[in-house]
Amino acid sequence: MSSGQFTIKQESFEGPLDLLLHLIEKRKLHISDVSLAKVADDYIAHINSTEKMPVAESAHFILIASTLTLIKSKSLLPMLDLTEEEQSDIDDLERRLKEYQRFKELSVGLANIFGKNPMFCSEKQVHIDPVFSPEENTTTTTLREAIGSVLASLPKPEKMAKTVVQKVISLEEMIDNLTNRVMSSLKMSFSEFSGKKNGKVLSKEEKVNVVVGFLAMLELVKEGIVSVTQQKEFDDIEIETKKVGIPQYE
Amino acid sequence: MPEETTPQQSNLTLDAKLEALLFFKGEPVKKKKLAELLDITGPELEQAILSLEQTLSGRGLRIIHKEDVLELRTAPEASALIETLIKEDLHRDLGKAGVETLAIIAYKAPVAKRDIDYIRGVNSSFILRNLMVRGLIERTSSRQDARSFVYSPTIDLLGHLGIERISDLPEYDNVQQEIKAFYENEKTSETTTEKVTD
Amino acid sequence: MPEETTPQQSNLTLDAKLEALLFFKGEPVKKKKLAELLDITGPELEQAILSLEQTLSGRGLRIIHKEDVLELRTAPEASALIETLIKEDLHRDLGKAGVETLAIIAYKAPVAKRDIDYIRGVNSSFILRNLMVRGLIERTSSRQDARSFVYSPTIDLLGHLGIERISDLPEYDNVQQEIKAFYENEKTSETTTEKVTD
Repeated sequence: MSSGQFTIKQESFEGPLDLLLHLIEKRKLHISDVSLAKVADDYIAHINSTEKMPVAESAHFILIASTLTLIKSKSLLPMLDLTEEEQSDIDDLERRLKEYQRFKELSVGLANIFGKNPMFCSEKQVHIDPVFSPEENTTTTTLREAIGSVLASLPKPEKMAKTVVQKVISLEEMIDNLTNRVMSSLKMSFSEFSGKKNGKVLSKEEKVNVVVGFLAMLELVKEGIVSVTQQKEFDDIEIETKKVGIPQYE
Repeated sequence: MPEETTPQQSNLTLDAKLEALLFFKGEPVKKKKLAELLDITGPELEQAILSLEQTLSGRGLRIIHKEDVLELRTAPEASALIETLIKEDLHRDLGKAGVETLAIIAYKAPVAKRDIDYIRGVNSSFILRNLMVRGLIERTSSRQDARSFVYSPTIDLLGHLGIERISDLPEYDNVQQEIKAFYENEKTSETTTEKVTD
Repeated sequence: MPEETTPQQSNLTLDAKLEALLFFKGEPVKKKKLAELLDITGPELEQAILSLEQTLSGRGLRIIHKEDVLELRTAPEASALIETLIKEDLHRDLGKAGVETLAIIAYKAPVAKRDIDYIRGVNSSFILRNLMVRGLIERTSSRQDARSFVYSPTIDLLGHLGIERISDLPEYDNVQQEIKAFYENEKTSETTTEKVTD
């Protein structure tokens, strides 16, 4: 089945798992690696088409995209050997989705009873006449200090995101990059493209680059722009142009 | 036994409903109003009152029945216990949360509970109650909206602080600016964080 | 007239005294404090609570019971009646993020922000703050590690849900079993788990 056109315009998602779950349930699938491979394209298309994504969020979305890419690539290229860590990322995603799905289900039950038959406390806040009883040490100075500490602990607008996001490259950039390089040298290897070194332990950022690159490559495969071959297991994946006329990207 | 009024409330007897109403109001309520709320006649109400009085006998609560009003109160036998409780509440340490809430009210008065909660990031119901019992703050109807309440320091508190008006608080204007900046900042950043919209 | 306090109070049973205290406080009260005020042991208090709960059955008031705190409130069956008296909006709308987060906290409490973020796959700072401001959840120091925080439902959340204790939530026991099984399963693959946090 082709990925088809899906329209989720105007709908908002509470993060990557919410989106992913929506896509799976929309196709009436159960959570499994098979269904995840099926919705990987939908997911990627969605995050690609979402323009106004806050930086912090897009990092979370891309991390999940990277796992989906692994799942999808394994289904396209069964000879692809996954590392233990990659396999566990996949298992982990499935488990998280199942847990999230369960809590979503429970949240429906909760929303159904919330405010339905509430138990009220007394409207009357105070049952006696107030008796003026300050603390001796309540002075203008202590109040000034206290308001200072309130103001100091106010939430600061998004400073968290940057560390996660720094090295994450946008999907679009990756696709452009890949397209250009495929055009210039008809044949290249995936590791050359992604910078992945065999046997070297990759940092998290590098890993994201690799999977995003891979994802981009798969996109091109799907669109018939390039074809991918792998001579034997563990070998590099070769990318080459299939068509002569590469569509022009803006 | 009283008849059922609506299916939803059918589990409760009339006197149980009466009890709930009096508890919720927490102050003297006119019998006429109670009969209206319960959708019953005067004699039916009298019957329910009698029945509730019987139920409450030996319990910790009593009905105070004065002419045309009713009120639910603690039983007189519990008065010594309540006295102890009141004393404790009046002399309990205000704690960091208490002093901070007091400071917000002092610097931002008159201020709605919603705004206090928002700036503290937690719900302030219980602290506000304690500050009121201690006569440090008072609650009045908001000028903008009679249905909502605002809190201000009491005259007694200003006296205790040795100032005549809240603008005599240290760095009053600076603090005003900072508080204002927070509310404005929050309003704009709220929409852009954490939600991904298509 | 009352010279001595003790004989006067002896007329009331323990559970009646408990009822009077809860009524007067009108907010959640710590069990520890109640035991102190009543000058009884923990087990004696539990006995008194049970007995009060029995007495209140079928009446207009109920006890909400959460671990170490109690609060006296109107019975859920009286809600329709009381709502006719409410002036302010009840703010029933929680939003999608709100209900999800509440469900995780209600069934998994006490739960760390890290775990909530992990289950939802997004940063929950904003929604947690929002729920705290509304008084539906509270943040306390973790028992395992005083430097980290955990979130739990408040008595007020139980009140909104119309349940007397957390275990009255739909499917509560099942969910506890599932969480336990899930956690054991998770442990085996924990080493390689990558958590998304800020």
